[in-house]
Amino acid sequence: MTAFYLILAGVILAMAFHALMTRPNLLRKLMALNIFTSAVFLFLVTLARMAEPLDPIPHAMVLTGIVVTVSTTAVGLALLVRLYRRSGSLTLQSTDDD
Amino acid sequence: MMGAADIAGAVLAVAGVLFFLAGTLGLLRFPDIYTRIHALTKADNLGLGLICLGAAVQSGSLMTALKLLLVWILVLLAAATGASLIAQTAHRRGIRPWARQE
Amino acid sequence: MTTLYFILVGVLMGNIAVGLIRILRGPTAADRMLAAELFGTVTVAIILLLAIVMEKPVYYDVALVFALLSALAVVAFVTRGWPNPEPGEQDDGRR
Amino acid sequence: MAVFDLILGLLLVVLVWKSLSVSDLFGAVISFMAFGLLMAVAWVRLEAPDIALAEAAIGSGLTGALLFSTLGRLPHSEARQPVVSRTVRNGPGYWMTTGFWWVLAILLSIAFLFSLLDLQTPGLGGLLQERLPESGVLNPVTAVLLNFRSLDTVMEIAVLLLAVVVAWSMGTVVWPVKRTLPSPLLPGFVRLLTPFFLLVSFSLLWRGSHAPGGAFPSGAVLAAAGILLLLAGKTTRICPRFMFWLRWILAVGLLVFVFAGVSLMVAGYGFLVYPEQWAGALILLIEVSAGVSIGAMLMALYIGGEPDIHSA
Repeated sequence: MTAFYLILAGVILAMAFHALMTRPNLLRKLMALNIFTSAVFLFLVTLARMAEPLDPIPHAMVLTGIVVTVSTTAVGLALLVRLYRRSGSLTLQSTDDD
Repeated sequence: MMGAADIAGAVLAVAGVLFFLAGTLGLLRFPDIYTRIHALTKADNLGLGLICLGAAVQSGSLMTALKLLLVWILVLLAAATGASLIAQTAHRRGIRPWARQE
Repeated sequence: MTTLYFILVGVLMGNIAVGLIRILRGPTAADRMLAAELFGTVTVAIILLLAIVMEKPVYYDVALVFALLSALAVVAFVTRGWPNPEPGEQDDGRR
Repeated sequence: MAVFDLILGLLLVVLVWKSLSVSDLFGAVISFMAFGLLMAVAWVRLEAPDIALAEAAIGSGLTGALLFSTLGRLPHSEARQPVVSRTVRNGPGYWMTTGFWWVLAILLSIAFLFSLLDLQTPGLGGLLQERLPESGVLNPVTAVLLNFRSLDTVMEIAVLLLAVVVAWSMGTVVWPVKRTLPSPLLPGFVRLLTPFFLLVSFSLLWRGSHAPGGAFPSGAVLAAAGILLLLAGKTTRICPRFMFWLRWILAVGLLVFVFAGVSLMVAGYGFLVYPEQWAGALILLIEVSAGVSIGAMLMALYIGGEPDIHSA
């Protein structure tokens, strides 16, 4: 069962990484980043479950990680709204070709 | 091994899940937003209520039962108010209720 | 007994899977939000059933926090997230 | 049991796919929230109640509200756009690029999985159980967060505070403060609900010492209460006198934590190495101040800018 969750984490990780790299929309990038971190948390928690007895240290790490993720997301969203006010677009454009 | 409480809890849980099924069916098949809200609140209120009751019957501790009661009351409040808010806003935004066209 | 509960949890998961169709089809944002609300309640139910099966009353607290926070999602949607104006809402509300 | 895992996994993958590749941004956000809900089920399945609590409060609740509010601040035309615009999709090299990233993503996750193969940790769970009596609390996760690895937690609170500073440095709140309420029901509902939020928040904080809970879920529930009040028509404008106190509330968690660490150092122990007989009391003090601070900081992050000042 733990092997299944490890593979699941791997699949989600790959999907999120791909989306993070290829989606131009910044809101989507932020969601991809969130899902990416969730996949990493899934790795860690499954590892904790595999240990005998249950290892609570990854749990503490993940708890810290969740809070850091939400603060990153909030700052990212605030920046995104500012960017939209400034440029009228949700994508990052290179400054030289337009 | 199985006590009466366990059996009662299981029966209540099954009944609750049936309400969830009905709610999902309604959400899928009903024609407009207002009727879908109607279907959804059945799942929220009765389905979860029955499952909470089933869990409370099995827990055998008053504190846990009270906590489960609190869960149910909170979901009732949120579902009822949420349904009302969504319906009112939808109405104000001009989404017209479905009417049979003859 | 455990098997019965796992079947019930499986049925509830099936509910979520079917509810995804409503998210996909919409047509209005409110319909999608309704599906999300259903998911929230179903999740609470799943966690309650898992708590019974695993005999860990700790998870009732998780259900409690979920029940509290379900209000936040709906209110945030109605006051801030509802797209304005809704596309195609003027012609009719059906699909 | 295995069937349950399989369905959960499939649903998670479908939700990830939908939230990353549906053209309707609103539908994507809803799928993302549903993903958060199901992740909480996965945490319950993997016997991580602390994380399930945090995910319930932060992962689906606060992040969902944040995303909704961001969507609400963008015009609707932005919300329905193709994931990748047609010109890019038909342009040269699109499939090469996306294929390249796919290969890289799959390699990355395979590397991740293979790194586990020769990971020979027996797990620190046994050691932790042994040392738990010294920590002053009974919940192992709280013991790790606030005693054995408390430096990590100091840094985490510092990161949160830094995030608030960054958000405030971008100027004042950019959304219209006054909005028409959807219904007179809303303020009454929120008024009814606030005591419940406070009750659950305090109980989570208190339980943190012996059961799953603690400062983070507690702070998140507190922040949720604040956000609800905000959405129910309380303004983001505050009077300057309160601004002073607000800054202190935001900082008190970090200040108490650092102050405790430094005074322990002065007293001859290490930085944040608690003497055994005071450990419980110190952890409680730190946890209460951190909980209040975390609640205020998460709410400040939700507002997303420095509050407007109006002279009362």
